[in-house]
Amino acid sequence: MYYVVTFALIITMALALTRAILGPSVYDRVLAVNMLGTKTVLLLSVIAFLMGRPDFLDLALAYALINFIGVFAVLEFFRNRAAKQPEEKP
Amino acid sequence: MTVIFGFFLLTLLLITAVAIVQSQNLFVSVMLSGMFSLLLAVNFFLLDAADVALTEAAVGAGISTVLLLSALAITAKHEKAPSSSRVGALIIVIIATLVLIYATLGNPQFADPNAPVHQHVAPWYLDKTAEAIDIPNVVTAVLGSFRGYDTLGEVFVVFTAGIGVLFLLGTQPGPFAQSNPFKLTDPKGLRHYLIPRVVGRMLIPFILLFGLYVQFHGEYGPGGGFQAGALIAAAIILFALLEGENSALKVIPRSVLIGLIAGGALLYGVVGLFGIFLGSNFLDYSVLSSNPVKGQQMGLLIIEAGVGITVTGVLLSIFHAFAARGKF
Amino acid sequence: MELLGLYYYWVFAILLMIGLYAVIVKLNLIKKLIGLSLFQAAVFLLYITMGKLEGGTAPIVTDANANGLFSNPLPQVLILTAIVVGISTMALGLGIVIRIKEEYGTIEEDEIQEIDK
Amino acid sequence: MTAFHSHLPVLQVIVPMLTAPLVILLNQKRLPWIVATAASLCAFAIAVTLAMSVMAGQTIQYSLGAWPAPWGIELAVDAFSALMLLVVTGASSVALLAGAQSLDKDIEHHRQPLFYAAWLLALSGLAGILVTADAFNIFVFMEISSLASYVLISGGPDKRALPAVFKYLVMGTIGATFYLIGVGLIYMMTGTLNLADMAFRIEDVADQTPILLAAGFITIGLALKAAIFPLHIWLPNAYTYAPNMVTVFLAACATKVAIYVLLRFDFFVFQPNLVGHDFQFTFFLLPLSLLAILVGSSVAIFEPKLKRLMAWSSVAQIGYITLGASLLSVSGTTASVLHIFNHSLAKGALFLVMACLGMRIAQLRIDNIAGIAQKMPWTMAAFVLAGLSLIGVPGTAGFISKWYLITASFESGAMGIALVVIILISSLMAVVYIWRIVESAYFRQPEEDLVITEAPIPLLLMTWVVVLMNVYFGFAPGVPIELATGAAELLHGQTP
Amino acid sequence: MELFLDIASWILMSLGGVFVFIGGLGALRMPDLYTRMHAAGITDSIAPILIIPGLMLQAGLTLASVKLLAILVFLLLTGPTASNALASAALLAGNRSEQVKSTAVPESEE
Repeated sequence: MYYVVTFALIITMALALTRAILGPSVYDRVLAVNMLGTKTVLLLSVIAFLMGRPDFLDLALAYALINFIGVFAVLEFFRNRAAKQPEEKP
Repeated sequence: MTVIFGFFLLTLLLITAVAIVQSQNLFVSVMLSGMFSLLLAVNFFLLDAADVALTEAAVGAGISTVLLLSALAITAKHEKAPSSSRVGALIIVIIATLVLIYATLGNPQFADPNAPVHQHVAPWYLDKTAEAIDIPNVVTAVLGSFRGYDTLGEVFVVFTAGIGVLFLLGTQPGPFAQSNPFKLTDPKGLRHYLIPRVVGRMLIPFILLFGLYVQFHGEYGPGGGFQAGALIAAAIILFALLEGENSALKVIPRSVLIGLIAGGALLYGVVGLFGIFLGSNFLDYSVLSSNPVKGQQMGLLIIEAGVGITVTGVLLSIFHAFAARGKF
Repeated sequence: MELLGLYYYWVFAILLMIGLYAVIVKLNLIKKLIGLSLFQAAVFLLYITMGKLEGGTAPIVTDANANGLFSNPLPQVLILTAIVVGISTMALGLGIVIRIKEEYGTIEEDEIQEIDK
Repeated sequence: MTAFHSHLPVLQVIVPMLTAPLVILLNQKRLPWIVATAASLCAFAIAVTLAMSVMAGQTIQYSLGAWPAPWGIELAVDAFSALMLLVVTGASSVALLAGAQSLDKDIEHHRQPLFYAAWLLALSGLAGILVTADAFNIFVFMEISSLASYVLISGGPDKRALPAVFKYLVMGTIGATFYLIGVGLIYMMTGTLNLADMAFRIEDVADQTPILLAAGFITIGLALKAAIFPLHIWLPNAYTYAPNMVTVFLAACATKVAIYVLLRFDFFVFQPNLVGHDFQFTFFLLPLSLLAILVGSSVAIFEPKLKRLMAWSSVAQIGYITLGASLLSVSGTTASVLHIFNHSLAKGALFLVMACLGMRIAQLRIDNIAGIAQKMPWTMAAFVLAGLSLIGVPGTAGFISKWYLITASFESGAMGIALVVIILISSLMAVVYIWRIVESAYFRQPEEDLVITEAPIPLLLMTWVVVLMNVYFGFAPGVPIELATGAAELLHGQTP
Repeated sequence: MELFLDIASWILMSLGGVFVFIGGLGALRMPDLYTRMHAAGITDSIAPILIIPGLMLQAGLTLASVKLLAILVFLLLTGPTASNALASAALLAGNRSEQVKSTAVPESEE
């Protein structure tokens, strides 16, 4: 019943991972992280049903929050870094 | 059938790990390590470890990414080119891995019921929890009551890390802070931050509410002090990111944070001492009220609250120490 | 089924060595800390794989599955503690790295040794 | 009173541990130091009462939360842990009593509450390891004591303390995680975490690979924490750049507690069950101990910085302790446990002298303490006596453990003679590096403009208390010997 | 009735799976950041709208459905916000897409 969705989600996570590794610019990587985050939320919800424990959806909800905060931490870091010395090359 | 998904996710895990180590750009490896702990959390969930998955997600993917990023903002963003002597170490590591893999062949069958690990101690916990503490979540029961001394030690590990970072970095801005012209709340940032601030301001109360739900839901489902502390700290860190670190400090000033750190740890210790004053051993909650089962539940609730308070206080003071140091 | 069980232990071994490799070979202090967290993540995987029981669900006893099979709760308790130990060590390590950057101006181990000579 | 008496093992740990949150809330002038010293002295008093009741033959068991042993966590105090508790709480109390001014110099006022809280946590972490009988609990308290020691060491005035403490953090965490893997593998095969229960249940799975792997992981992990020879790289820098009082405290007991855990695991859990393990234990540990002794002493001879010299001599002395343990005889283990006690006395006194010198001289090097004896006579006299105890001159505590070590080596058969020769050579090396300092202090002319007064009174007083204890335990070593032999018999399974 | 529910949720979820896959593939193959964000946008919006109601049909009227609804609302709220913030951050940092290269804005090499 849930196998199709789970497979699709895992393959998309693999694609997002390749985008994260290949991604030329940093923003591609931020995009990949955001994608992987939301896919994990969906995957966790589907697996909760797959394993017959629907009361474990707290995990998926908690993860949706964390992902939102994580993306903002990344963007805040990058805005600060780019604003300071865009040409800074250590 | 979940076996196949486990297989896939583990391979993704390995690829992420190799990518983390290989990437020159520290910023990339920090983001990949966020993804790594996220994949690890899904793997734990597949292995029936719901509490651990929630903790790994809340702490591993949430807090450690934010801390690493705020440290990166102050230090370097790129790693220096590697030195020469890497092939030798690589060979040694590969040999060691093969030896370890050969050694794991002797391990007991994966998940077979008659492995020794399921025989001796685990069944006792499962039925003793129903009888003595009578709460659904056996993991919280073992964490809080049967092995409560471990968790007391755990709270003091977090406490040490908190005072360690405060001792190292103090609370005043470091030498780099002056050199950074952009304070967090500069108006220029507002233009493209309007939508996130509005959405953030709308969501933060719900995140805090969810954090409290996870805190007090620890007995009935996955949750507890550590996860709740991490979630609440993450919510306030989001507030700091959007509204600026000084306004987050106005919400919870540093003196309150020190009070939170000391208060949570002391709360846990005092509940343990009550076990002694009321005539039984240290950390024995059944003497806390006339009916032992009620006493255990009351004890669990209080120590989980103590753990949550300390973890929130510590994580927030670490974030403020890092942010003040370099104007992240 | 048997192969996947071993695969869990092999992933533990490989992750352990990747983490150790990163800690030993990499010169950047933050990369060492990330390697250290990988190294500890492998140990978490070992403990949780031990706790899994064939056909068992998460050890949360609701009335629906009161007499069902449950996976072992003890390794999960130990790993809850170990995760928080890992994050505490990383937070302290990052504090030290920030202080090193302020005192030495760099976080590459060889440059630090250069300055110290 | 007796009801209170039965709670002593857990009070030993939670008294300093629960005082730490209180200390960070006070920031009046001297209050954090007063509260910390009071907690440390109270822990020392509990350790003394525990040692007395152990010597009176009581076996002390305490189950946490009133849950029975293999399921709940159990605390057990025997001869070995009682002696180690005396060493740990004693070293902490001495260092705190002596160190008020020295710490004021190194740590700014507003950071002192945090520093003393970290100190109390290091003390309670070490006491927690010594008191518990649960394998995972040892890991948790090892982490508390390690994190607290990283904080203490990072308080050092010199900027080089930071890379030193970072290396210590990385190696210490790897060591603790190796230990965690070992405990996990043993739990996988035996299903229990309680040490006594584990020793009992390991018999029927003893020959399987995970147990052998676990033995390897635990030994390497604890060797890393105990700075046994090839894995000691973090120790010299960490002790040199730490504040003087922290070095007094950590040098006396931090690595010894890791050796305590190694011996307890090896003699209780592995040796009786794993066939051939005792041979492997000696095969690896004996040569490493000899290497530690020779390399440590020889590097100490050529080291200009005083504190680094003392740190390298600590590496050599740890070699003595592991040498005694690797002889696998009751007398060998007695010598090893005795040397833990005596070395912490001698090394504590020497580092206290370093603290006295550190109060008056910025850079502690051989050439810039030239002729210091005329200006600081009492300090240098204490140094000479403590140096004699380190070398093992008769009439000092060091001699007692060297004597037991030599008799144990003789008993250990043919190669015993070679061991005795190496012990004597290394004692001569110790004479050389102590003499270098004495010669520079007494027989060289100080620069004229140097105006140095004697060290502050409380610091000097405590240094002399420890030096006199060295001499006292040289002449009347009754208590340590009784506890050491009790510990050795326990470790070798002959219940007294 | 039970069978109908199962089939309906299967269809919904499989459709969701297909869209997720399409979005993931798009994110990989698209030439430039902004086009990739379009593709990733699909996985952020249409997939939850299809998959989560599919799960809700399975869960029926229980607490789980309320949680699923909360997840759906949260995803639909935060997904677009994050993409907006990402796009404006990229734009602010001068990350012009290739097609707009004709305007003489120096491409930051990051």
